Amino acid sequence: MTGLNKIKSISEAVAIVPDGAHLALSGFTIARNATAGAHELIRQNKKDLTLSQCIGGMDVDLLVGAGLVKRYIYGGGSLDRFGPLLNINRAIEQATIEVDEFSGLSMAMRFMGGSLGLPCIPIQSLLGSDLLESLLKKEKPEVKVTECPFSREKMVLLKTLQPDFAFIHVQKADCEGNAIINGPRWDEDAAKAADKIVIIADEIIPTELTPYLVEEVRIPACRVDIVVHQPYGAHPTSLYGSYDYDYDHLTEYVASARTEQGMDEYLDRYVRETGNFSAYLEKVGGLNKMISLKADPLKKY
Amino acid sequence: MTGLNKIKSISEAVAIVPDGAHLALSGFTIARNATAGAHELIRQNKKDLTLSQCIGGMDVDLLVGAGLVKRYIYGGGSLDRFGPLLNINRAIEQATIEVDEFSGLSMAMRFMGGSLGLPCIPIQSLLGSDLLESLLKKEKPEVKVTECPFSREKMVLLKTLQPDFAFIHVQKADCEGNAIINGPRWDEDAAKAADKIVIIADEIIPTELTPYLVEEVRIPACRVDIVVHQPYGAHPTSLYGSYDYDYDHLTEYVASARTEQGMDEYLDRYVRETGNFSAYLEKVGGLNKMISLKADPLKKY
Amino acid sequence: MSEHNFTMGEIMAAAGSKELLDGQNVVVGIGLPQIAAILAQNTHAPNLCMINEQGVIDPSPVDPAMGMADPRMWYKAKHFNSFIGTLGSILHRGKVDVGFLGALEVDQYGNLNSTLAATSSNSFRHFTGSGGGNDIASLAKNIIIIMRHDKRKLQASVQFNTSPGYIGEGNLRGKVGLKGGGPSRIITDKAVMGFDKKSGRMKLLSIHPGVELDDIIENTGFKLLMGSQVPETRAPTEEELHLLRKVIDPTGIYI
Amino acid sequence: MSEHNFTMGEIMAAAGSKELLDGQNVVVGIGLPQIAAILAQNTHAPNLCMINEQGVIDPSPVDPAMGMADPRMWYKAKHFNSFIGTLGSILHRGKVDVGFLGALEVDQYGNLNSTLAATSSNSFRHFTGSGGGNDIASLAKNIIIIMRHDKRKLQASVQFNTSPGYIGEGNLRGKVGLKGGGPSRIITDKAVMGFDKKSGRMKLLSIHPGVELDDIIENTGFKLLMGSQVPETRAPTEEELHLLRKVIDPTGIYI
Repeated sequence: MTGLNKIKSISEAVAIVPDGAHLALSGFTIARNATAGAHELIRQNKKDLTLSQCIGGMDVDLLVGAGLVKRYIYGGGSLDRFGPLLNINRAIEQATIEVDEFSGLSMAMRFMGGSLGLPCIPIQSLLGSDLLESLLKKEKPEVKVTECPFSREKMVLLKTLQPDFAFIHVQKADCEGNAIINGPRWDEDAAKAADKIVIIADEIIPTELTPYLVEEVRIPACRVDIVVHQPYGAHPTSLYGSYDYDYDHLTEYVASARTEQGMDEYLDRYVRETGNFSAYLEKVGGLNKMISLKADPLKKY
Repeated sequence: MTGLNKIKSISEAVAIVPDGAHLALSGFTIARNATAGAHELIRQNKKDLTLSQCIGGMDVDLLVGAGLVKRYIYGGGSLDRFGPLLNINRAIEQATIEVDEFSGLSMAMRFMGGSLGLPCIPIQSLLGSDLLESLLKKEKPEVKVTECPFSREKMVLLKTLQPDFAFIHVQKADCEGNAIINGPRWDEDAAKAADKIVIIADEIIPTELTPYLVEEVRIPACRVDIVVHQPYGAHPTSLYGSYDYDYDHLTEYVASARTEQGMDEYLDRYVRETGNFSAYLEKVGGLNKMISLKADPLKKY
Repeated sequence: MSEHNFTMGEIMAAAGSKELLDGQNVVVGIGLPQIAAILAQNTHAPNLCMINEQGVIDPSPVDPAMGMADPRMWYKAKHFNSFIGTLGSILHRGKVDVGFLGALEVDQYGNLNSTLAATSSNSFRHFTGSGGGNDIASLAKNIIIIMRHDKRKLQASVQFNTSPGYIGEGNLRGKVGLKGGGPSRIITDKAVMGFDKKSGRMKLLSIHPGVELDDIIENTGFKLLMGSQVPETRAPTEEELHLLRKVIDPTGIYI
Repeated sequence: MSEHNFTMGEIMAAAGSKELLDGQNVVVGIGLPQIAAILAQNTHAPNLCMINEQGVIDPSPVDPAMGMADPRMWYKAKHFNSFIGTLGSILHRGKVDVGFLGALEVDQYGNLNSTLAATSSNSFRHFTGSGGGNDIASLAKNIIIIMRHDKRKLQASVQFNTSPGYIGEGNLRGKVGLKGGGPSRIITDKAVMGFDKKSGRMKLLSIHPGVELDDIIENTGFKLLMGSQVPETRAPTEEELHLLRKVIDPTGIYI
């Protein structure tokens, strides 16, 4: 029944994020990154952000490289065979960010618990590892080794995560915010854990169509605060069923990110000096490039 | 890649259930009940079963009416406007079954925790209620009032549930067990909580088709042990997108269930004296009845 | 009541509708709650989102249904999920503004019984139980109770507290750890009631046109708080009556 | 090794394949683990189910990929979900039979480091971290580690225990509360190793054809347990070599 139009521009969406906020981005290595969201956060020069993510993606690597991040809570990550998350690794090595390093499932459980409004949730991995030891040594540990009062099994109680904002790139959404994610959905619980959800959709579908695609809707409008329309907004990462990753650009990114200076030049060239994401898309090859990345309708890449 | 054919008859599937087993059935009041599964459990006269269900359905009401159930763990229920769960209510009133009465969400959380292999999971409803008081008074309570070690909030820690078997009626499945559920999925976590999953599918799809319907697959084959093909197997309850509930038969059921004798006659007539589910379908009206219940492709009922 | 151009069902639907604000997330049951929510959508709250606990979000039903499990209630839904996807990641996450509940019994603190009723000193009848009721009562920001005004249903204390209101004298919700706001309104066929948040006791807010105060006192099993002047409940507008009769419930099945 | 008609990648893939049984649920990564699993599917284990941790179940990839996040790895998957739907309701539920893992470093107890390496007394390099590795090492029934046989990678103790094996002397998994079975095999380009379940220490099981025992001892940073006779690793069969070269990895990108 509802027909609220929640569509805003990416700059309006990012403008609501205060310095110091806790954000979750949708990226997972080189897939479905919230690149358009990350670029705009850099353009608006947000400060002292906390970022959380199951597995690191290029979107957060960009933010760390741009110096926006104070703390990063994640479960490890890379850019797959393109290379490591060079900015994140460098920032950890130089202690320029605070890092909370978990496993993939423990991050997912922290988000899932947060999405359910639970203050804590148990898990039975992490036990016996140095990941756990490091987390227990923190000033305010967000993990606690305990035992189940029923089975007496050992378990780790995890403090759940509720980011202030989630920026989630998806294939399709209607203007109310009903969001379709095709393919794996590593970020669904992080989205639902957040207090405010910003959906960045490659394609906006008419709300009349939503009931016919209902089985693909993963995040309901009633949890979504803002919808942004940004075609190719996950570039240079892939969007399953829509477009492939940009091999050339990812290769260029990793080469640039090897040094701080190279990263700074990359950010100047592709983010700071482009006033908006459309200008970025032009700079990386425009229409011809995007046509070349178009997914095969059967293979989905 | 896999091509394991897990298809068995409903009688073969039910034959693996030992007396005293803990079962979860897919029913929710008058929707998507595991009727064919319940009938066969009655025909094979299983004893001392424990049943668990988020919200009670006609399938468990049948089992309770047939005297198969020793303990029922549930979150309340009815047959919607057709009437109460008369057999279940009577058994509770006469203390012929042991009952653990929760809320809908606390049951869902117990199943979800069980599906994740967690021994316990917190919730913040139930507090301050007589549901909680009754559960705490049990000889071996499966709830415990505690507080979050991080936020110091009060919470109820729930022992999770892992039924031995789940009998889940679905719209479609392939022969490996990839199961499609359309519409709401109140039973998805109960299914995944179970040690062995029996999928009862109204329709078997070729495995080659599964990748094209992947966004609708809710239970992956790698968790499924047996697939049963039973058209109209949820009758007289509805199967979203396939067929409507049978108003006449549900009315007759509720009228029969008002007395123990009436229920016994119902079970004789429709279950015990019909050797199999096909004979039951003939008895309730056969092909003409089933055609009359066929769902409108747009309305889905 | 014959002098009025509306039924008690209609004034209850209108009173329920009035409590809902645009953009809110509302957990509804079948019948009057659903009618009230659809009326609100058709008047002042077009962006109200209806949530059915078993995993159905924002449907647009067009046919009368036999209950929440009737697929007629799921028509044109925009999201399907499970209890976890509704009562978990919306309700328990603190994102449900209003939950509508009914009950066998409600007491002076707004506690709800939907589980059992004694028939003698050592026997009882068992009813529907909680469903999502306990969860909604525990966790929604506001609870609206819609029920028949009957002394047997409005007792000083419930026989079984299925879904807590303010629990006991002095509003004990915080003490037991409940995060939701508790009951805000009780809408009956005679009156609209609220609660004194300090004591947690039920308070008469307005009386439906044509109903006498004595009638309410006589049909309430405990002492209702009330101001010196109790206003009359707002009658449904012509627009509301038109919508209820011609658009929302043309066959008169619910009201 | 030139006298053999197979590469070390091929014998590693064949050795990995041999460890897999029909009908098992296997969590695989890209590269050799995936090749080993596909080889098993094409030979003795047609009903093996491959699970990718980020939410992809039973895909049939046909093109070489840049990693697990490359949609080439998701081709014709039969189920999509999230970490919760793979590492949660399959792995943590106790339903993963085999998890394949790689690492920067493995120690004599099968503990894995994928997090960091010291470069001097007060500096270090940070690597990929856990991903699902810690969860898989903690919870799968069996772990198979595939890696290069190199002294720097096979040390007495890891610099950082990202993903526990048997932790320390005497198999401490039960003591710390880990439910999974721990590492069962380490397959390198020189040998296949297992573990003595009592002490938790690594044990040499077989040496690849053409590799000398001294070569293994020299390239292992701790004392390997071994029997008096260490057999030779089974060479890949003609059928396996045909499948690997013509069907599974025709462009030779992985092996």
